[in-house]
Amino acid sequence: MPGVEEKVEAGQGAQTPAEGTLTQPLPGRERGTGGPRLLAFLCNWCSYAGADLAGGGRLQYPPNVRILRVPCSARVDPAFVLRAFRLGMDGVLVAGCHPGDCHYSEGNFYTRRRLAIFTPFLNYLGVHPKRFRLEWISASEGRRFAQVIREMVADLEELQRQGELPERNLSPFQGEDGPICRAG
Amino acid sequence: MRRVGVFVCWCGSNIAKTVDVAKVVAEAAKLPGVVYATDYKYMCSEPGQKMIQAAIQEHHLDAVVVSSCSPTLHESTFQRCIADAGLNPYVFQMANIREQCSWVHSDRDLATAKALDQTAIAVGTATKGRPLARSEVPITKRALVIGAGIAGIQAALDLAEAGYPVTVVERQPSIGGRMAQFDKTFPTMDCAACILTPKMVDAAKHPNITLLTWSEVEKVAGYVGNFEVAIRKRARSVNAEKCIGCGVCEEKCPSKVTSEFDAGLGTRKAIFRPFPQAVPNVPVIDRDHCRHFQTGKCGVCAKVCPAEAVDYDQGDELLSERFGAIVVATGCDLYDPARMTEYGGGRFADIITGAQFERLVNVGGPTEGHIVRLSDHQAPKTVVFIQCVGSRDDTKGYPYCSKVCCMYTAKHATLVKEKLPGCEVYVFYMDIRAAGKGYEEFVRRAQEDLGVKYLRGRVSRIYPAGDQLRVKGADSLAGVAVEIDADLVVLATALRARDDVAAVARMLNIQTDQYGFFTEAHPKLRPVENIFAGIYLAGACQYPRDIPDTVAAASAVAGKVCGLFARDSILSEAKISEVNAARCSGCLTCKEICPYDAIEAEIITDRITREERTVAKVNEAVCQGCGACVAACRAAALNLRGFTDEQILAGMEALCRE
Amino acid sequence: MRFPRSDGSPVADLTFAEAVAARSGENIAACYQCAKCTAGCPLAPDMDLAPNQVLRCVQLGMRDTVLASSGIWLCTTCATCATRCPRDIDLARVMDTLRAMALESGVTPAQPQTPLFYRLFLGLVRRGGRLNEVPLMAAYGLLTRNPFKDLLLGQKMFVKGKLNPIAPKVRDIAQVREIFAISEKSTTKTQRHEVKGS
Amino acid sequence: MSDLEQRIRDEAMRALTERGAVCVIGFRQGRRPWRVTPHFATTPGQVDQLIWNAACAGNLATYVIAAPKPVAVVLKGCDARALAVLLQEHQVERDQVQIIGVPCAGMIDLAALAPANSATWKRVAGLDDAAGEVVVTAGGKEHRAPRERVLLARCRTCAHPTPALHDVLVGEAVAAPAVEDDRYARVAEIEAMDPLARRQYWLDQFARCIRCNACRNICPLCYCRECVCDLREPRFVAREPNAEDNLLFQCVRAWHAAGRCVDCGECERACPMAIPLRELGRKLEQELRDLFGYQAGMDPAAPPFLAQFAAADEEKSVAGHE
Amino acid sequence: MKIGYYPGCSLHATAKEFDLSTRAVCAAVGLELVEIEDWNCCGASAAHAISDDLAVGLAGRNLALAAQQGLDAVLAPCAACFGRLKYAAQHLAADGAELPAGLDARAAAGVRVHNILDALLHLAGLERIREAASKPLAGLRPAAYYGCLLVRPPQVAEFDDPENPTSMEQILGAVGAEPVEWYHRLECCGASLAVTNTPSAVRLVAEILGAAKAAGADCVAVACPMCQTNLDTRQAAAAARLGETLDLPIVYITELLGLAFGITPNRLGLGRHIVDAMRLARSS
Repeated sequence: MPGVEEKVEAGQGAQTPAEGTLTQPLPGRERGTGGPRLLAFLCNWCSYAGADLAGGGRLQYPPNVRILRVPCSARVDPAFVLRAFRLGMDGVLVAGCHPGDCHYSEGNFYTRRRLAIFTPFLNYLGVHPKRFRLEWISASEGRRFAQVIREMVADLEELQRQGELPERNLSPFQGEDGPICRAG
Repeated sequence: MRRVGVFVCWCGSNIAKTVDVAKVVAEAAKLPGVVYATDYKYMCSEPGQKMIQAAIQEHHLDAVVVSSCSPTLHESTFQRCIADAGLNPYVFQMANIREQCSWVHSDRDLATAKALDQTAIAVGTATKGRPLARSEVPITKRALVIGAGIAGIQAALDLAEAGYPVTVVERQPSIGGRMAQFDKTFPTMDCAACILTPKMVDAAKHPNITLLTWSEVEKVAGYVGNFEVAIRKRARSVNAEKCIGCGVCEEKCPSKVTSEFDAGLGTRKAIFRPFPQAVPNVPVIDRDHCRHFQTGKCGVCAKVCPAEAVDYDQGDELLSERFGAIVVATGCDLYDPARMTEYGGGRFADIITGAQFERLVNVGGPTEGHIVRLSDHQAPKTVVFIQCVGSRDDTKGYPYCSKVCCMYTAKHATLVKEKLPGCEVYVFYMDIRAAGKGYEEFVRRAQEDLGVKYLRGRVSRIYPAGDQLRVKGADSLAGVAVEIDADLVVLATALRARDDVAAVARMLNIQTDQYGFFTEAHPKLRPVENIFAGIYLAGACQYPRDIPDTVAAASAVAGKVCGLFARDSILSEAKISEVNAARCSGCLTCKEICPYDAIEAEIITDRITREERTVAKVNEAVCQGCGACVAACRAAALNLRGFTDEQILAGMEALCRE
Repeated sequence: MRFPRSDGSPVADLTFAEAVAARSGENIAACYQCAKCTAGCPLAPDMDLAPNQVLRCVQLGMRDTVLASSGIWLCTTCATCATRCPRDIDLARVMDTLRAMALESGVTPAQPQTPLFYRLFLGLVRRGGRLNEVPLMAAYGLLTRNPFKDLLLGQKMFVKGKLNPIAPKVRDIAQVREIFAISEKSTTKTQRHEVKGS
Repeated sequence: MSDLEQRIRDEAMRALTERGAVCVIGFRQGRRPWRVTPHFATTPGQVDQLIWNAACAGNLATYVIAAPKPVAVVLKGCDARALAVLLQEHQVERDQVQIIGVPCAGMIDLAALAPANSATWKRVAGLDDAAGEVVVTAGGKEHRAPRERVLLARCRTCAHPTPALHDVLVGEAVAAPAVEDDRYARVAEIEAMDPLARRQYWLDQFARCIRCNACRNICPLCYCRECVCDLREPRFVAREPNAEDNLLFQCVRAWHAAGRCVDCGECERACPMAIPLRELGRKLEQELRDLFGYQAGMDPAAPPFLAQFAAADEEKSVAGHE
Repeated sequence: MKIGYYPGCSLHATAKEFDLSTRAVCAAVGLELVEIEDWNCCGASAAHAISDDLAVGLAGRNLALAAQQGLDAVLAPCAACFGRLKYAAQHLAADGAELPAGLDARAAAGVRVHNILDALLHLAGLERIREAASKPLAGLRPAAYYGCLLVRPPQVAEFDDPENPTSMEQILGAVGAEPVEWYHRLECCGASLAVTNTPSAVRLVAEILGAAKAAGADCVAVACPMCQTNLDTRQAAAAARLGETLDLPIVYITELLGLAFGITPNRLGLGRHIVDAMRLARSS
C-alpha cells in the first residue's frame, strides 16, 4: 500500500535453523520448480563496488544471485564454499580485486593460490566445474560483473536442464506461502 | 538471540518500483530474531532515522537491519543514527536491495524474493553480531608531501602555517614543478614566476618545512598516523652548506645537455640549476652527462668554485622518518606527439608543443621570449594552434578531455597577438570548454577583441609546403575542408599520468584508474583523500587540472590533514582480527600471511594446564581487517570482528531457512 | 524528430543509424564531428555532403538526404579518413554500406554514372570472370550518351597496346556466377561484423 | 632379532644416556605377535623393549607434540616428513627432538596376509619379515608371502622411503620402489566418472562413516586443540552422522591438510569402515605437485605453502581472464 | 623462393608493362612466380561498393584456388587487387564468409598476400636487389608515389607506416636512384573516379603531379596500375589545369628496377606509356 506505513509485529515463535534443518532432508521443492541459486562472495573494495556500479548503470542480470560482502577475497575460507554447496547452493562465485590491486595489497594473492588447488579438489568431489568460479572484478568493471553473473547463471541453468545438478533434497528456499524465494 | 529490527526502504520508487516492499517486511518479520519490521519511503531521511530510533526504544532492539541502498552510501549514516539512540554502531547490518537488486532486475516477484534473501542474510549476520569498540592509536603530527609543484608547495605552506612540521620530497633539483616553466597564467595573464617564486621562497624559509630536492621516496610502511618512510637523498655532488649559488660552475662546465626545463628547446650544463630562480639555489651534477663521472677527465667545476662546494665523492643519503599523513602531489606528464605521424611525428622543426611554446614565449627561455620559428628564427606571420592532440582520441591518445588545453591555447593565442599584432592566428578546436571564473570571457576576448580565428574541426595532416607548413584542416560548422599555410604550428598536447605511476601506486598501496591517474576515495564526496587512510591526493596526479583547481585541491588536502592532526589519536579499525587463545595452537601461519605484519607470537600460560605455550597475537593498531589470516586458521582461533565465521555462516544459513 | 529537407518535407528514420552500424560494423554513435575525415578527404570539395556531414546525417536518421547525396558516390575509398579517425570509425566502409543501401533503396543516385559503371563492370565480370576495359568503356560511353568521351585517349592507349579487345575468360565461370548468386541471396549482408565499441 | 632392531635400541640408549633425551618414542611388541604399539621409553631399562618389524606402520610423529622434551623418536620416511611439517608450524622446536631415522622397505598390510581369517589369526605364533618375504607361523604351519604382494598400498607408491630429516639414520638408505602404474591411478579412476556419479561415489563411501574420529586422532597434523568440525559456533559441519556431513567433515579435514599432508596413510589404516580416505587428500597432493611442483614436508624451515604466494601463481590461477 | 602470382585484370591489359617488368624483376631477385590457375577479377572498387559479400567472394575464390594449387603466399602487384585479396583473407578468417562448394574458405584465409614492395623488400631483400643492380640509376630523381591501397586502411594493408612509409624509397635507393622528398606520396589520385568524374580526378592528378614537379622529380614511380593509368592518361588535362608543363613519365617501380638490372626496355614494356618513358632508359 504505497505511502502508507505498515508495521508488522513478529511472532517470537520463529525458530533458528535447528541442526535438523541442515541434516535431515526438508520438504523441498521438486527440482526444476526454481532456477539455480548462486551465492557470490564479493570483496568490499573492488567486486562489491563493481556490483554497485552495475546497479548505477542499470545493467540487468539474472536475479538468481545472492550477494555476501566480505572485506577481501582472502577472507573467504574455502570451508565456506564447501558449506555453501552443503547448504544446497547450485553455484558459488568468489570475486576480488585484480591481482596487484588488492586493497590490502596481498590478500587476493593468497586467494589465488588457495583456490588454484581448491577448485580441482571441489570438482573431484563431484561439484561440476561450472558451479564454482573465481573472478577478478574491479570497482570500475560493472559491465564485467553483470556479464559474469549472466554467464554463470546461464551455465547453471544449462546444467539444470541436463539434470547435472544434485537433487535439492536439502534446505530449499522455502517460504510460508509456497516458494517465495525462488531464485529465477 | 538478539532482538533485531528490520527497516526496509522504498527509496521513493527506486526500490518500491521493482520490489514488493510490503511483502519483504511481512516475510522479514517472520525471520528468527526479528522482533520488529517496517518500511518507509526514505529511511535515510530525518523522519526515517527518527522512526528507527523510536523503534529501538519501543521494542528494545539490540540489533538493526536496514534494507536499502549500498552500504558505501549510507552505512555510516545509519550507524550514526543508531548510535544516537544508544546502540553500538556495529550491531548494524545493511542489505543492499537497490544497486544490487531493484536497479538490476525487472521481474517483481524475483526481485522481491532476492530483496528478502538479502535482508535475511543481513538479519542472520546481525543476530550473530557483537558490539565492537575501536582502540586509540597515537598520531605522529608530521606530514610528508611527495612532489613540490604548485600543489605540493601550497599544501606544505598551508600545513606549515597551521603549525605542523612538513617534509617535502622533490625528484628534481629544484622545487616549482611545471608551473615554473609557464610564462603567463590564464585568465588573469599575470606571470607565473611572479606568483610562484615568492611561494617557493616562503617554502624554503619556513621553519616548519624541510625541503628534500633531488630526492625520492623509496619505501612506505605503516598506516595512518604512523607511516614509516624511507627517503633517498641522491648525491648532489655539491655541498649545499658551502655553495653560494654564484653560478660560475655552470658557466664553465664544458658539457651541454638538452634542457628538460626548456622542454627540449634549449640546453643546460651537466652541473646545473634548472632555472635561475631555483630553490634551493644550489646546482646538482647530472652524473650521467658529467665528464668527470663519465671519463674522469674533467674537474672544471671543482676548480672554479670559489666556495669549494663541489664534492664528487658525495654519496646518496638514506633517511628513515615517521609521518602521520602523506600528501601525493606527483603531477602529470605530457602526451608525446611523436605518435601523431600525420602531424610529422616530430620531424618538422616548426611544429612544437604547447609546453615548448611556454618556453619559447618566456623571457627566461631560449629565445628570451621572442616568438620565432625554430627553423629560421624568423617571427611567424601565421600561427596555427591545434587542440585535443592526444585528448579525446581513442586511437592514438586518450579518450578523456585534458581540461586545460582550451584555456592554455587561448592564452597562447593571446600572447601571440599581443607580441606579434600583425600575426594571423588560427585555432582548430572541437569544443571550447571554458568552464571557470573568467574563462569564457577570456576566450571571447581572444576571439572578438584580438581576432583569433577559431575553426571547429580537427586537422587531418600537416606537411611542408615551400618554407611553410600546409595545415589541412576542416571546419565542421561550414562543412568544408580548410587549408592554411602556417609558419608555426603549436600542438595542445594531452595531459597524461606519469610514466612511473604504477611503481608509485604499488609503493603507497593506492589504486589508479585505467589511465593511471590516482583514484580518490569518492569522486564527489571525498575528492582529495585516498581510500587508504592517511594518504591524500592533490593536483594533476588525479586528473588533468589547471592551476586554480590544483591550488584549491592542495589547500583542501591541507585542511583534511589538519583535521587529522587536530586529534592526538585516531581510532583503530573496529572490524579487525582477534585471537581466541584457547583455540590457538600457535602454528603462526597467520603471522606469515598478514600483509601488515600485524600478528606476532605471544607466550601465554595456559589457563587449564598452567603450561606456557605460544599463541598468535594481533596488533590492533596495525591490523586493517582483511581477514586473510582468519581464512587460513584451521582451528577458527582467529576471527574477524564484524565478519566473523559465525556471522558469515549465519548469513549463508539464512538462505536456506525453512 | 523532424528535419526540414530542401522541399520542406520531414525526414528522420531513427532506425537508420542502427541499420548502418550493424551492416558496416562501425560504431556510428562514436562520431563526435571533429571533421578530421573531411579535412583529409581528397574529394570533399566536390561533395554535396562532406564526409563528416554524411555521418552526421546518418546519426540523425536523415536517410533520404544521405542516400541521395553525391558524397557517397564520390568517395574513392582511399581510407584516409579511416586511417586518421580519432574514434576509430572506418568511414570508407560506412560509405560502402551506404552505396549498397542506396542501390537497394531505389533512391536515384546523385551520381547515376558511378553505380552504372559499377554495374557494367560487374556485369562483365559476371559474364567472363575477368574484366576487359574495351567493352566496358564502349558500353559506358553509349549508356552515358557520351560515346566519344575518352575516345581519343582510347585510341592512344590502343596504339600503345594498352587496350586488349579480347580478354581470356575464366574456365570455371559457374563458380564466379555462384559467388554473385550467394551475394545476392545473402540476407546477412555485412551484418556479420561485430559493431565496434558497442 | 634383526640387527636393525639392535641399532635402534643402541641409538635409543645413546639418546637417553648421552644426548639428554627424556623419552624415546618407538614401537614395542603388542599382545599378539603381529601387533605392535607405540613405546615410550623414559629409562634405559625400557629400551630393550623397542622392536622393529614389517608391522611398524604407525606414524610416531603423532606423539611428538605431547611427549616430554627433549624427545627422541623413531621415524620412517613418511613419518619424518610429517615431523618436518610440525617443525614448519612451530609445534616442536628442532633442538627438542632427536630423529632416529629408519629407511623403510615398506610396511605390510596384515589384512592382505594369506590366512587372514580370524580363526587362523588366533593361532598365529609369529610374524617374521625375512628377506623378500613375510613368514607367518600359524598352527605350526608356516605361511609365506612375497613382500611386495602384502605391502600397504601407500608403501607401493612411496616416494621418500628414507627419511631426509634425521639426526641418525639406522640401516642403509632405501630407494623408492619403482612405481609400475601412475601413483595417482585411483585418483584418475575417480576423476573419470562424471560429476554426479563422482558425488554419489563419495556419498556412498561416507554413508559408512560412523564419525568415530579415528582418522583425526591418528593424524599427526590434526593437532588443533579443538576441531572446527566439533564446534557448534561457528558451525561448519553438523556433528550427527549422515553421508553429506560425514563427507563434508572429511573434506574440511582434507582441505586443512592441503599442502601439509604427507600421505602417511594412517587415517585410512585407522578407519574401521575401510573408507578410502587417502584418495581425498591425494587429489590435493597431486594438484600441488602438478601445478606448483610442491611436496609437503620436504623443508622443515620453509613457511607453510599456503602462507606464501608468487608471481608465477598467475598461470595457475583459476580466475577467468578476459 | 616460390610464390603464387595474381596479375589481376589490368596487368593483362592496360598494365601489361607492370606484368612484364614484375616477372622480369622477380626472376632477377630469385622470386619464382607461379600464376594462379583460372584466377578471376578481384572485384576491384566496384564489388565492395555494391556488396561486401560479393567483394569477399570474388577475391576469396582466388585465394582458395591458390591454396588448392599448393601456394601458401600470393603476390598481387596491383595495389587494388592486393587490398581486396588481403581484405578477403582477413574476413574469411574472421567470419567465414560463404564460398561456392569446392572452395575451402579456411584454407583461403590462410594464404599470405604480398604487394610488390612487400615482396621485394621482405621476400627478396635489399641485398639481392643491390646485387642485381648492374646499371645503377645514378642521378635519377623519381618521386615515390604510394597512393592509397598499398598502406591504407592500415588494418587491412598491414604494411609500412600509413603516414610516413619508406619501403619504396628504400628500394629505389638500393638501385642508386635518389628519390625526392615530397609530401603527396599518399594522396589519393582519384583513379576510381577517372571515368565517372573525370574533373575531380584531373584536379587530384594536378595536385599530385604539380607537387612532384615542384619537388624536382624527373619521373614518378608507382606500384599500382590504377594510379599509373590515371596519372599517365590524365596528365595532359592536369597540366592544362595547372597551366604548366608536367611531362613526368609515370613508371612502375619494377620498370625502374628492371632498367637498373640491365633488362632491355622492351622486355619491360617501357614503351607502353602515354607520357614517354623511354628517355629513362636512354639517360640511364
